[in-house]
Amino acid sequence: MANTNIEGAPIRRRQDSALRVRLRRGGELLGLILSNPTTVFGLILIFGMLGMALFAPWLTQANTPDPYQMPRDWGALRMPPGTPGHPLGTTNTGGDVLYGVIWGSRTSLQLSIVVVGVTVVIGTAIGSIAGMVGGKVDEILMRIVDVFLSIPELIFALAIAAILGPSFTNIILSLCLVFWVKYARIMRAQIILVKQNDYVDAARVIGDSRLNIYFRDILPNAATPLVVQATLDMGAIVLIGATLSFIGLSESGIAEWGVLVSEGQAGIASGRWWASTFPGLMIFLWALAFNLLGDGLRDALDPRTESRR
Amino acid sequence: MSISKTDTTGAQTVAPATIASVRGLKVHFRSKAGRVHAVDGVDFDVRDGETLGLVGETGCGKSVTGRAFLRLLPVPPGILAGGSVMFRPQTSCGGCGGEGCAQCGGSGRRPTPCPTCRGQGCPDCQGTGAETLDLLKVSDKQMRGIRGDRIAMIFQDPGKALNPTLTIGEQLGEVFLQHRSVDLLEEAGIDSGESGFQAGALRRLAGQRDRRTDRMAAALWPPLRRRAQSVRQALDNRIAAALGETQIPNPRNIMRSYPHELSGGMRQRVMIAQALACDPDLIIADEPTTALDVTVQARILDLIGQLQAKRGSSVIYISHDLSVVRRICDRVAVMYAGRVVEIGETDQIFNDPRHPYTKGLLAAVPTTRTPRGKLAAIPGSVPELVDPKPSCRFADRCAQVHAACTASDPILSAVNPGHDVACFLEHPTSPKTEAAE
Amino acid sequence: MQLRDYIIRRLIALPILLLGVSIIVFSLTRIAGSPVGVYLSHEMSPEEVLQIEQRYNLDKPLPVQYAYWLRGVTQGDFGWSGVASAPVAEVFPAKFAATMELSVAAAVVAVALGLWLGTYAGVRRNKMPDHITRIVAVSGASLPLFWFGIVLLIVFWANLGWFPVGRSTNDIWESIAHPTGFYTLDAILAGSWTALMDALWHLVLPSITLGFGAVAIIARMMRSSLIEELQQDYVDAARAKGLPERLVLKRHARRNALVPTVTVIGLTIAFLMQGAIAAEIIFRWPGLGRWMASAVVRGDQATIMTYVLFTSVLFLVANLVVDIIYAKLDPRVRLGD
Amino acid sequence: MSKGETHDSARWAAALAAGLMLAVPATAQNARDTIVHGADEEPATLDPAQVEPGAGGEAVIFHVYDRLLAVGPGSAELLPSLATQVPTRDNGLISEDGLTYTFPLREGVTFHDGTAFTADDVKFSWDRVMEMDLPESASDILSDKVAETRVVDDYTFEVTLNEVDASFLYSSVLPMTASIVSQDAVEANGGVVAGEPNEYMSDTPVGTGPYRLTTWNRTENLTLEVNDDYWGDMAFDHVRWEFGLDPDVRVLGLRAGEFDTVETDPSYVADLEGAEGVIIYSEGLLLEPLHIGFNLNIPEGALPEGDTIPLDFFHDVRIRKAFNYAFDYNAFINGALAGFGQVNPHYVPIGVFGYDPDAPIYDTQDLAEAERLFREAGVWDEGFTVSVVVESGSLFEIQCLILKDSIESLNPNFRINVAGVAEAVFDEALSQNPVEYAMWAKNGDPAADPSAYLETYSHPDGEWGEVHGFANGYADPEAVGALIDAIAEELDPTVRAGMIAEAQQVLYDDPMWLIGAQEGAVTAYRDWINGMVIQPLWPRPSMNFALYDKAQ
Repeated sequence: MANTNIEGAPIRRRQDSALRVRLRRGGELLGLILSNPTTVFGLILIFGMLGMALFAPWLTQANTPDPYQMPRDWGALRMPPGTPGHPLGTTNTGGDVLYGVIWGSRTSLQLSIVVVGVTVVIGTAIGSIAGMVGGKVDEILMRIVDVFLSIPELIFALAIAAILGPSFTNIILSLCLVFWVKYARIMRAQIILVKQNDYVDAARVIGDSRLNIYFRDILPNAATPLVVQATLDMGAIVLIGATLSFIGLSESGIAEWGVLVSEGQAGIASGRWWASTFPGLMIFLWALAFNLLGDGLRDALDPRTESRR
Repeated sequence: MSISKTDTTGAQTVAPATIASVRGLKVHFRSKAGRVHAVDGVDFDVRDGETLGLVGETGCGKSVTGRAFLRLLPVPPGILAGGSVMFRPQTSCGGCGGEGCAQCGGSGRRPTPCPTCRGQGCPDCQGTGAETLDLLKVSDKQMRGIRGDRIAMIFQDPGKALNPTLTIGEQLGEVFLQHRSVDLLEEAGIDSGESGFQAGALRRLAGQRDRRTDRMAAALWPPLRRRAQSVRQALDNRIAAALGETQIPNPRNIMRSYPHELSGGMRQRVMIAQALACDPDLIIADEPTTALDVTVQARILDLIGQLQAKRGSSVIYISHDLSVVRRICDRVAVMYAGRVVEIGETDQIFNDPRHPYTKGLLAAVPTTRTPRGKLAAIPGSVPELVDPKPSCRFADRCAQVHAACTASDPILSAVNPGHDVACFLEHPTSPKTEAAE
Repeated sequence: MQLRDYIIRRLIALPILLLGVSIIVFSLTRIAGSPVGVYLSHEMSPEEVLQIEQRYNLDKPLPVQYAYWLRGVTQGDFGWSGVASAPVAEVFPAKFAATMELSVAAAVVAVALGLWLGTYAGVRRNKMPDHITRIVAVSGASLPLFWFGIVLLIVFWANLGWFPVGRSTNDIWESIAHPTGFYTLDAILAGSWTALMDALWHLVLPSITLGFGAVAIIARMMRSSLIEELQQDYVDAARAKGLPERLVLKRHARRNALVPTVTVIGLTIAFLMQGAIAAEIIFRWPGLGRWMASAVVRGDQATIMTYVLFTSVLFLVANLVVDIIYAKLDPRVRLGD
Repeated sequence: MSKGETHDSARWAAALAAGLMLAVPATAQNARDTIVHGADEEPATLDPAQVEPGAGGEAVIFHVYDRLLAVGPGSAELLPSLATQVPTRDNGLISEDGLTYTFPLREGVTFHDGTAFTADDVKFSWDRVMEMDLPESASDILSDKVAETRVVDDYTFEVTLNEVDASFLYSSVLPMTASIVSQDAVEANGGVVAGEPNEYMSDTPVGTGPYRLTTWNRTENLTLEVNDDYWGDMAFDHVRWEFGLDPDVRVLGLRAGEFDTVETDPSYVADLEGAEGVIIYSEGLLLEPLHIGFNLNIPEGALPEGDTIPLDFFHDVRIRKAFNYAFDYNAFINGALAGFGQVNPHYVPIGVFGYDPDAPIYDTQDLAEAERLFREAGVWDEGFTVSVVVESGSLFEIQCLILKDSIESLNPNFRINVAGVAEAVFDEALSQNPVEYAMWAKNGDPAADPSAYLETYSHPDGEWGEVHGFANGYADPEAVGALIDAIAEELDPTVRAGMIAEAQQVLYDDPMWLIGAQEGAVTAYRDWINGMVIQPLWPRPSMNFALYDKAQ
């Protein structure tokens, strides 16, 4: 089967020690990334949203005791944008949409960092074991991976989250359980490729320990596609997480974009467009930003696309 | 091993006809750094029936020059910046019907009369009376008619130049469908005067202009299907014959296979069969043997030579392999950095090189007479061709560089009859400065 | 390997993979809790709960429960759907038809538009249409489907009133027979122009919503592989033969660019199945996705299991079909390597 | 009468609009419309012996079967149905000892299959429910009370109870479980097997009701046709129930005119207000108070992670009262319920016998009093965290959010976690004994008699009292228990009312629940439906289609 990720771009296989070489030429890489206006746009968006997450307590009055809960104004339900005190309006339960938009960036950041962090580590570990050890271990691990891969990601995550019960923490957990598979597969394929390189043989001939070879020669060279994929997933995971929230797997009342979109959709028929629109726009911008950055990174790190430019 | 060479010694005295002449050809590429002058004022003629070698290092513009004949340049970023490629298509000789006679110098073909002056000579045909087309200016439609029919190309790597997802037969057949559909219909016994849907559909099918309805009708409607099959039959015959001519065994089987199922040599034979299918007047062979094993190379070269001789076609042979060029070419043009620096008879170039670059190039080729360890390399490398200044392009690598070389451009001038060189060492008195583009 | 052997081998592997999937999902669901909840109401006493557990063999050890479940599945018994208040197997066909109708519509839109757009942009590389396509592609990959649908609803339904929500107008649907469950087909079979228009009219917004993301994926892949193919020698070789540009594109470049695109089209099956959940929620489409969403929210284990199993089957079969088409399109491909 | 004409032309218009040239019934008498109803829940079964109280099946059973007695719109007064008289002491149909009830039956009634209705059918129906004793059904409402059933003659039926019960007629004769099925039909199709559902009966109801079932396409719709041989007042129009529709779909369908009636609740009022042709109608209150339960019987180590409360947290009456004072009733009733609601006393819903309008109730937020009580109980400084389990996405969850906001606004050290879970998980959690959560939110089950509520929700040995260990919390559990027992046995209304008023005061001082509101009975329908009424004692308070006339 062809080796492609969901965006449809083939996973680039590279045999040279490009990452290391390129990291040494870090400035050049940065220049390459910054030379692409769409990537810069993505970066600006990312900084904007990180800023929003960082400065959330200063941008709005944090809800006490739990700032991740929407502040609910039970006396001002379903207020349109422009209402004093509620510039973007309120939800069906009186939640301030602006508050949700701002604090939602924190929830999303939390979601994407935890899921990407955990799955990259697990995926790298398992993919590395399969690729390095090979043989029976590889065979067994890959059969497990095959089984995981026979269920579409979102549906698998949905099923797990459903079983665990509706809460944002469980969404994070279910995404962690599903997403490591992808990284394990990429990592294994990379390791097998990199292992064939001469410098790995050379290190082996010198008598380097296997662990040393792995950390010094193999891992850094195998990591490039993982970095790109992880960047793209920073956006994709927020998308999927928000979808799960939208379906109803978050606790209600939490300041999370997907929950807000879901809560808002009931009022569309009565002309209450705002509660869904603003948080949804944020999800879009978040995913867009990381997609742009990810594409830019891929172009910059991949000699094939670079030469084609 | 006998390499057939077209006998041009007799023709020279009577000013051999040129089938194509390139004048001031300029091809530029747009890049981030600026305009790359890949071909920057190239002049040469291709004489009727000869094999002209176009040699030079990688990146000197020889392939681009060859492709300019077919206007096969990526546009953008390639720009045809100036000059002309005049081409005189030929027809079968009226005197001998293609058999070869005194009238046509034994080649069986002669120039097509100029349509403007009916062979009398006029400005359109530069007074030659032969139809003369500027390949850089003809319409796209006319160009398509020339491609594959009057001028054909053999690509460097047959593995890449054949479409991996079509069978050999399907690909080779396209040439006939494009240029010989009338013949195919005739061979299938379809009257050219016939009208109606059937005839229309058949004509479209035989010319690759078929519509979905035509294909459906040809598949489902028995009378049409039968006749379409006879066209198919005629096409298959032609394909098989073309393949057979390149000494491919079992052509009917090969037709049905895919490129990846053939060896490199076989694939190049297919390419050659495809190029020669319509008896072109001019064949551009772009390093046709580079991708092949050495043992196969010689046989492929032989084959090209034989088929060329049989047809009397001219060949532009693009290569960096001097030994091959020396063996098969009548004349050689040496290119450097987008310019022809020296052109002449093969013997003249190899035995009496005048340009320092040509000399260097020849010195870098090992021969049986070269002593061990004496192989000379030219110092430096090909200059960047981004917005060049008016100077000799070879100046910074030339051992004999002097003031004039960096101040202006040398132009090609004769040093011997038929032997031109662009170098101030040979023409110290007549430098010509070209205005910078 | 022979294509036939390959298919046979993959078909043998299919049930084994599905068994793996079912074990994973089954153990996950049962570890988290018993499915007895769907049969209960909150005022039942523990004794009554036990009685119900015995009726459905839920008091047995886990592996035995799995065996019971598996036996049920082989006999077409997928359990009781608490959400639909009916056996899963009885509810499934109608919901399946609804989802398939929507997915097929979306897929047709996505494949046709995606290929066209990708080709259009790839041929005009770095020109305006290309830039627009790239923007469409990137935003398509970033756009939350559920939000996109809601925006369409706000504009075209709530404000302009051009398109309806739901699957059909009740009266019209009740007026014709429905042998297939595909409303468009049923309308055609019934010869009712009104019903057909009604069914199509209801399809417009959801299929655009569902198809948009897939358009982006397909167009993006088609564009990049077409650009890659257009740089190949054989394209120039085709031109050198005198082929008109139309044929060069159609017969040579596009055909080969389709090879990698087909893989992506196969992946969009999964994309559509996933997207259908959100699209069906938003547009009140009575299909599997909406059912699954309610099942998820209400803890309906039998439905969740069936749905996961079904999507796996669909996904694996789609992948197999893609492999076969792949092999048909590209004679170089040797399956099973 | 011009009704037939309008029907006809409406049909023509509909037929033309659909582009179909269907034959239109010629006679005006037969020109019945079909009321299209967007139902909330598809029936799992239509067998009275299997149906769960409150399930979607009850509403259909209500229309297809009859019971011995009925209640009409407007009041909770019992009316004759298959029985020709309502047994009372005065008419002598209740024996002197209060244990034997005699029902004279209606003659000339036939089942939908054409067989005649007799006392044998009544006895068979009741015995059947008790013998099958299916766990999901409410069979115990009969078996707990009935000692013996007897056929006196073809048209007289007699029941003897175990003990005197003031609420017997309401609690056991009225519910759908007590529907009268055709003995012939059951015996011809599987008979009665203890502990096993009867598949035939679950989708083939044979009753005497005003409607007969014509088709049931599972997951899609169910059609009821007017029973032309009905013994009572003939229904006007046929009814088609559409299933599988989420609340918002029903709301949209109603706006679009695709449905004539839908089931909805006050939280959707905002989406229907102002919609053309839609009438929002409210009458009285549902008999299902929305409450939050306190668990006084928390098992060791069972609380969700993060909960910091001691196991005896709610044993302290001050804390229970503090919760009752802290809750923002105004936000719940005027916000979430759109004004359709009222708070009822503990634990007698408004509209039930004995409800005392002057009884003290917690109906306004009093944060100062809540703070005082929390301080007094000694939890103010340390604070606490407690989870409340609730069905996610429900109205109850909103109630929990309001509780959360109310309590947390008091003191930053107070934390309420709203643990939203799936419906099935919630049902399972609440069927545990003891319940493994400190708090939960749901609604009470409707009943017509105050004893049903008091025994279930307030008696220390009652259904919830036992599970939640109310005895650990009441200042004097024996006294509370004795009072409630006495209310159940007291047959004199005035005395009984006085006792109930006393109970309301006692339970106000010693609350075991937090009652957020008694939800208003709200329905929404198209303006072409005439005769809309609401009766909270019907399975679905606004659904008695036999009374509705569609005049489109």
